[in-house]
Amino acid sequence: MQDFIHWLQAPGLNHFLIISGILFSLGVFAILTRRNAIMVLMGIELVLNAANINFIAFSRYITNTLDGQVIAIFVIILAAAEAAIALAIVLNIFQNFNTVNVDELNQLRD
Amino acid sequence: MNFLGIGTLSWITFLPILGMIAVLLLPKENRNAIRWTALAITFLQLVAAAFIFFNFNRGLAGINTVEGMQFVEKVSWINIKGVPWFGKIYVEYFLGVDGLSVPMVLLTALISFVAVIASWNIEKAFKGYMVMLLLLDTGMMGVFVSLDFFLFYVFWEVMLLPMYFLIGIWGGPRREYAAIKFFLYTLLGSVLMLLAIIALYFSVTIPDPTTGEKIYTFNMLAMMNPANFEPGSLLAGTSTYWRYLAYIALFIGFAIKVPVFPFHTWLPDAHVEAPTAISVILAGVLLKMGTYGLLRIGYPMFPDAANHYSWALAVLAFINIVYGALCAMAQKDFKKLIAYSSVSHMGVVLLGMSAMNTQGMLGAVFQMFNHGTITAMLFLIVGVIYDRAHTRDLDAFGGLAITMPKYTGIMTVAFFAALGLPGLSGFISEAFSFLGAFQTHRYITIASTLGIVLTAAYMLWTLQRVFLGQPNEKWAGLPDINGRELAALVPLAIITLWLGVYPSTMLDIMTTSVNHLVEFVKQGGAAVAMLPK
Amino acid sequence: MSPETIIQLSVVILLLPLLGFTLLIFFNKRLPRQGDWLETGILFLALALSLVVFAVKMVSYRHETFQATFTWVNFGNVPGFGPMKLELGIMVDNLVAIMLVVVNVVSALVHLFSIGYMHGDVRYGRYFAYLGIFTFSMLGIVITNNFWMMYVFWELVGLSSYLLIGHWFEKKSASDAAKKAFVVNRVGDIGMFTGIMILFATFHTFTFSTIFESMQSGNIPLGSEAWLTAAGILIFCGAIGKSAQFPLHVWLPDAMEGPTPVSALIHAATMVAAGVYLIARAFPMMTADALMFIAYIGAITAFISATIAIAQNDIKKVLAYSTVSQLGYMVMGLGVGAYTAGFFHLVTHAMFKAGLFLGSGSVIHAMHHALHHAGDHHTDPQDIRNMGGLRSKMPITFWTFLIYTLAISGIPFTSGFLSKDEILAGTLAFGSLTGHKIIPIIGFFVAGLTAFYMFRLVIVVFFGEHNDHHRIEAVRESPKTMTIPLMVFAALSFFAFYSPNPFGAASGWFFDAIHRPESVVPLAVAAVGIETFEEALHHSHSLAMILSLTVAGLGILIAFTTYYWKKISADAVADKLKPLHTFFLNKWYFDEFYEWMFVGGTKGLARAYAWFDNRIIDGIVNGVGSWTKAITLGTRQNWEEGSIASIFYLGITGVISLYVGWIAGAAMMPFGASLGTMVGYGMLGLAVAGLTFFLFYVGVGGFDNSIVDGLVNATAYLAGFLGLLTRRVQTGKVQTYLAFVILGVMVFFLWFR
Amino acid sequence: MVLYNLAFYFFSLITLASASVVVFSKNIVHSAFALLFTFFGVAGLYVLMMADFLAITQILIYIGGIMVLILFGVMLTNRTIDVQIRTGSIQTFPAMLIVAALAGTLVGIFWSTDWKISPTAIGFEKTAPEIGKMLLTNYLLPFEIASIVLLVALIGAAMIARREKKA
Repeated sequence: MQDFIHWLQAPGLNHFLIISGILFSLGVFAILTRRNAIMVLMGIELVLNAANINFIAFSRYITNTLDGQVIAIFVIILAAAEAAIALAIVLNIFQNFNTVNVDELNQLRD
Repeated sequence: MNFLGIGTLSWITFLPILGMIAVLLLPKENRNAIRWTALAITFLQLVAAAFIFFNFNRGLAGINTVEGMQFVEKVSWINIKGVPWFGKIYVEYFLGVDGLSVPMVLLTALISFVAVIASWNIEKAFKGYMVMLLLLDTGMMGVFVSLDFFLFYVFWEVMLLPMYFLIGIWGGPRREYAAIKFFLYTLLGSVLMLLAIIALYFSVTIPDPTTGEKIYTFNMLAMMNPANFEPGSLLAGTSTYWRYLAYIALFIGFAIKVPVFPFHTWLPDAHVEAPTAISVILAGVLLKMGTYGLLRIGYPMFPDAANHYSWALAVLAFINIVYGALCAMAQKDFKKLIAYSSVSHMGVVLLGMSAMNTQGMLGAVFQMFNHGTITAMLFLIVGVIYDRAHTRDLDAFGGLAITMPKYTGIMTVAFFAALGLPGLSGFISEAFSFLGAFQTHRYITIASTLGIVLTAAYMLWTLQRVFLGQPNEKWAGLPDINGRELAALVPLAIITLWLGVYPSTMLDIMTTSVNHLVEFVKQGGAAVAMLPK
Repeated sequence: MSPETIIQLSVVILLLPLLGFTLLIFFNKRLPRQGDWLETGILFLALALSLVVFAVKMVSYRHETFQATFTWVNFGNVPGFGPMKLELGIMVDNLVAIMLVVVNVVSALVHLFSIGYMHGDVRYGRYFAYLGIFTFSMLGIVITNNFWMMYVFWELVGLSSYLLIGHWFEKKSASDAAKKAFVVNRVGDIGMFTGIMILFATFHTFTFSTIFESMQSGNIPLGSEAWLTAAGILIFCGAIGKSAQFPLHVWLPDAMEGPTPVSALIHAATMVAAGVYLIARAFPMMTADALMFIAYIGAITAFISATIAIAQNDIKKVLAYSTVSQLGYMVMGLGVGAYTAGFFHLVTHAMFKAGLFLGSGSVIHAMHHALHHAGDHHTDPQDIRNMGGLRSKMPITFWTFLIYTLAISGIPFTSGFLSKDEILAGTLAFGSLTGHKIIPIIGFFVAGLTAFYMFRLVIVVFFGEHNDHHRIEAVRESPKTMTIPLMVFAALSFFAFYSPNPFGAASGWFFDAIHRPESVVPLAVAAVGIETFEEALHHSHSLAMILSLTVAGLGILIAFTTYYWKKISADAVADKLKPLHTFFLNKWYFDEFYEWMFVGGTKGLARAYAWFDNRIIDGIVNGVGSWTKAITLGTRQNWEEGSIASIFYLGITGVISLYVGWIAGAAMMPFGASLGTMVGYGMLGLAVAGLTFFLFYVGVGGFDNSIVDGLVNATAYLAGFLGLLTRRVQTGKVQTYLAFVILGVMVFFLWFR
Repeated sequence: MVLYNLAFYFFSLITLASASVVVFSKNIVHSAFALLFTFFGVAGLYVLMMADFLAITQILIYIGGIMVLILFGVMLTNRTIDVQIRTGSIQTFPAMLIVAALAGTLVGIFWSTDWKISPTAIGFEKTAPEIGKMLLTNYLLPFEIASIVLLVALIGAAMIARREKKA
């Protein structure tokens, strides 16, 4: 108990990692459960953020270089691209099927 | 020999690629632009080939010496150092021609040109067709000019794919079957050849051009020099078990293309299903690659094995000649008949090659060229009749000589050239092949002369069934051969006639190289001095 | 005139007809009269030139031989031989000079005749073009100085013969005959080509003189006299084909399907004589055995065809078989060593046989028009039984025809008498020297037969009265273009052109110009020398003359008693010798035999091979394909249930699996195992076998589907059961699979930490 | 130090709380806006890890770009009036189980692993110039590729989203 409080008082690598872990799980949960494609997208964003936190945390505490951050930048870039494309697809699907519920989209042709 | 700093051979090889790109950029509705582009490109290629023909130094032999090669282009292409357990990969972009390849280059250019004319009115996906045709053209030309085994293999495979599509998409009713069959057969051949190549690669080393340390190489000429074989490597020494094995693998690889007897069944299907122009290319050029490869690679790299198996080659040649002729005789389908006649005629090439002497090999190379032109004519002729009557059944016709006199005239030339009538080129090459082979394999050759009679028999029988007799009123309305078809046929006919009367035009190109090759093989590949001019 | 000029003139003579052909084949439609005047004119020009060459050669250069060669192919520096060239060229000796004249005379006159005979034919112009190329090739054969060009032109005359026989190709019989002629000739030609190969393999040249010189210096083909003889006989095979010698004589009678002038030119006078010319050319390299072979072939041919000729009723068929028999004579003459006589007979026979054919052509022409005029289209205008009494109708034809007949029967004062007599004398000499008496016997017997059937022809066609008059009342004498050639040939059938002495040619210019060449083969295998032969010839000469006159007279007598005075009924005789007669009438059943033996055999073989190719070889190829598929897909997807292939496949695989099972079970069984163990291992083996067979049955792919995939699914079900207690596992939902992924990752985490 | 702790817990709280809103809220618009706060919190955490440049980037791109995108998506695909705006969820219970397990695993592992924290881990002075250098030296190729990817994404998105006439 004592050392747990002690641990709480000194936020370090583990803390960040655990945050990211929880964030990750939340994202996954969104992806798993929501029917709305856009929600799924948001979940993915969460997951990516969690990953980024890990990158930066490790580069900060372990390697002590900036590589992790650079990677994170790339992740962000890709996230942006991915979001754009995904949303475009969602819109397109919506136009064709008039729904965005992933569980109703079991066919790629119209 | 350079134009825009690019060598003639690169031009002649990659012109079709340029044409292909041009065609790709054209709108597919504009058929005229497409066909004229293709025609212009192939014509330029023909001009380049003529340029090579006229500037070719007949005194140089080539075969195994780079000094003897002409129009050489040699630059380092792939050069990767320190590959694990592989050392250094060093591949050269190495082009060059000698007396063996120049006739084939001419033939390829000529046949491609004719093929474009012949495919003037393809309905289905015209643009794609022309693209494939031009790509195929590059592949074929590359095979004949490349002197680096890696490059050779690349071109060999490049040629395979468009052919597959050309048969499989633009072919006849059973096109898928034929295409797959052709593809699998050829692939099997390629695999065996690849094995041989790898075996050679790991046996031959040359000093690195830059550093001088020993490196593996794909250079064909280096592979021909026994001194370059690493002692103790797989293919070192002479007449070893592994050398024979490698030669056989190589031989089968090429034999499938020729095609030699047990591996020939892809040919009738492919020829019958393929559209006319493609049959022309198949018979005119592709079949030659097998024999060319054997002469360019099999013989000089494995002279011991080549000598050891020459009798077997002669026997196979005999089978090809007689068996092919008999099969042709039994056919009801015009195109199938021509296809089997190709089997028979390529047998003559093999016979000449098995002779291991000047007349025979000269006859073989010359027969390769002549068979190219003559069979091209035959297939064009079948195409003409098929376009009009939409059937190839030999018994469905009769009396066409009256309805289509011009057509009959040119067809007669082709048929008699095919059955080896003196005064037409086919005879000379056949006669030389036999003359040569007789000195080496006496009785097999005498037996093979039977083929001459059989060929005459089935050719004349066909001629009689289709063209002579009472005109079949069903085809009374057939229009005679038109200008475009004549444009495709007449040049070939003239060449056939000219070479029949004065063959030296072509033979002078080959003799030096062939003599050198014969000497080289006879000496078992021991370093042979260039023969005096 | 200088030798150069002679050579140049000969080249011009050679090329003129080719020029005519080239012009006519392309422009015959555009030229007036389809250009017959052009071709004919060219031929007469060539004739004039060849006469000049002949005269000059005979007068000034009787004993020289002129050659002119050029390098045709340069083989370069051939390994193990050194520089090698193929020299081709032409030569002019007496043989050539004479042949040039003969060929051009016959050809020119036939051209002239054709203008009348072929008048209004569908392919009139093309016909003359073909005549042109034939003349060119024939002259080529004559004028060449090497075997190569000989073979080339040899085939080319074959081609022109093919084209001309098939001139009326609408008729099936015509195109058949053309094809037959070409193919049968090819059979002979490959023999000839093989001979040439043998010579080339040793001498590396084709030129006659070079080969013969090298032979004389003791260098024989492939170093063995057997090969030398073989070379001789094989070269002679070419002659067997072209000169329609037994056993390849079958094509010549069918060749009569061509227009009659063509028969006269090609199949009587010139082309068929080319074989004889070839023997004459190759004579020096013939060994005794080869010559014996040649002599016997000639004799057999002469006999067989003479017997056939007796029974024929088609006027052209009779002449055709008489031609074959006369060619047999020439070949026999050369074979026995009567070189000059044989060649002499070639020349004289060319003249009167061409005349005979043209005469028959004139008759057929007249008959055809008469029948046409009478509106009769059923009667065959060539059947002699429909003729008779034409003597008064067409006198010129009759008289000329009679002269030819006398000549061919060997009656004195005709050219035929001179040549035939010499040949028979030669055979007698040969018989006395070698003891082969059968040859002279055949010779004289055939001479009698010849006289008989030729006079039978004359009597039946021209004498007597015709059974119904109106049929032939319209028969008229043929036009001048046709009768003039007849008269010229008739004139040329008199002895005066060849020798001042009507009873011996030896004193004539011909025998002075043509001498039997010295043999170049080793003495051991050479035929009897010239001197010995001349000696024997001298002895047998008078005997030969008497005998030949007797048999000829006998033949003529029988002919008259049978067909003119009708003392003997031909039909009665025919009935009495029924089998023999039908045998002759059906040409000894050669055609039937060949049709059955070779044509049928080849076609059958072809079908068999095609079947083999289609079913066996291709079957193996496709079989490999479908078996590969079977092993991957299993039988069910590959073949329909219970198809032969599938049963076969299952059988094989069953055996294999049993074997595998045996290996697994029995082979692994330890020695001396207890019964229980054995049973256990047996069970194991059976299980393995069953598994293997199941594997084969469903195929690897099937195995993949049913077993491997099954396992995967099982895990999935398991995971689904563990992870989420729902049955919705195989829903195609991304989330579900993502869930599995996550589970998997977790498992890994926990595993590897 | 205390300040640091406070900042850390503050941002973590924001992040996780808003993230849970994102995940559990039935109303998609709410989730969208909550996501905004999540990103903000994460940015804060970046700052705490001395990744100032990244924090800025995060705010700029995510909050400035992606959020807008997502909001557009929401607005375009849900007629805000109708009930569709409440988005249903599926398999909640099993997912719950899985995610719980996942979270447990992750946290457990993060917790129990003893990380080789480098003693000299004092963090960085100013990161932007360094990152710039690295982007244009070691990471040049990925950088270029990324730019191309972005371009492609731009064009592709435009292409796909284009509402073509139903033929």
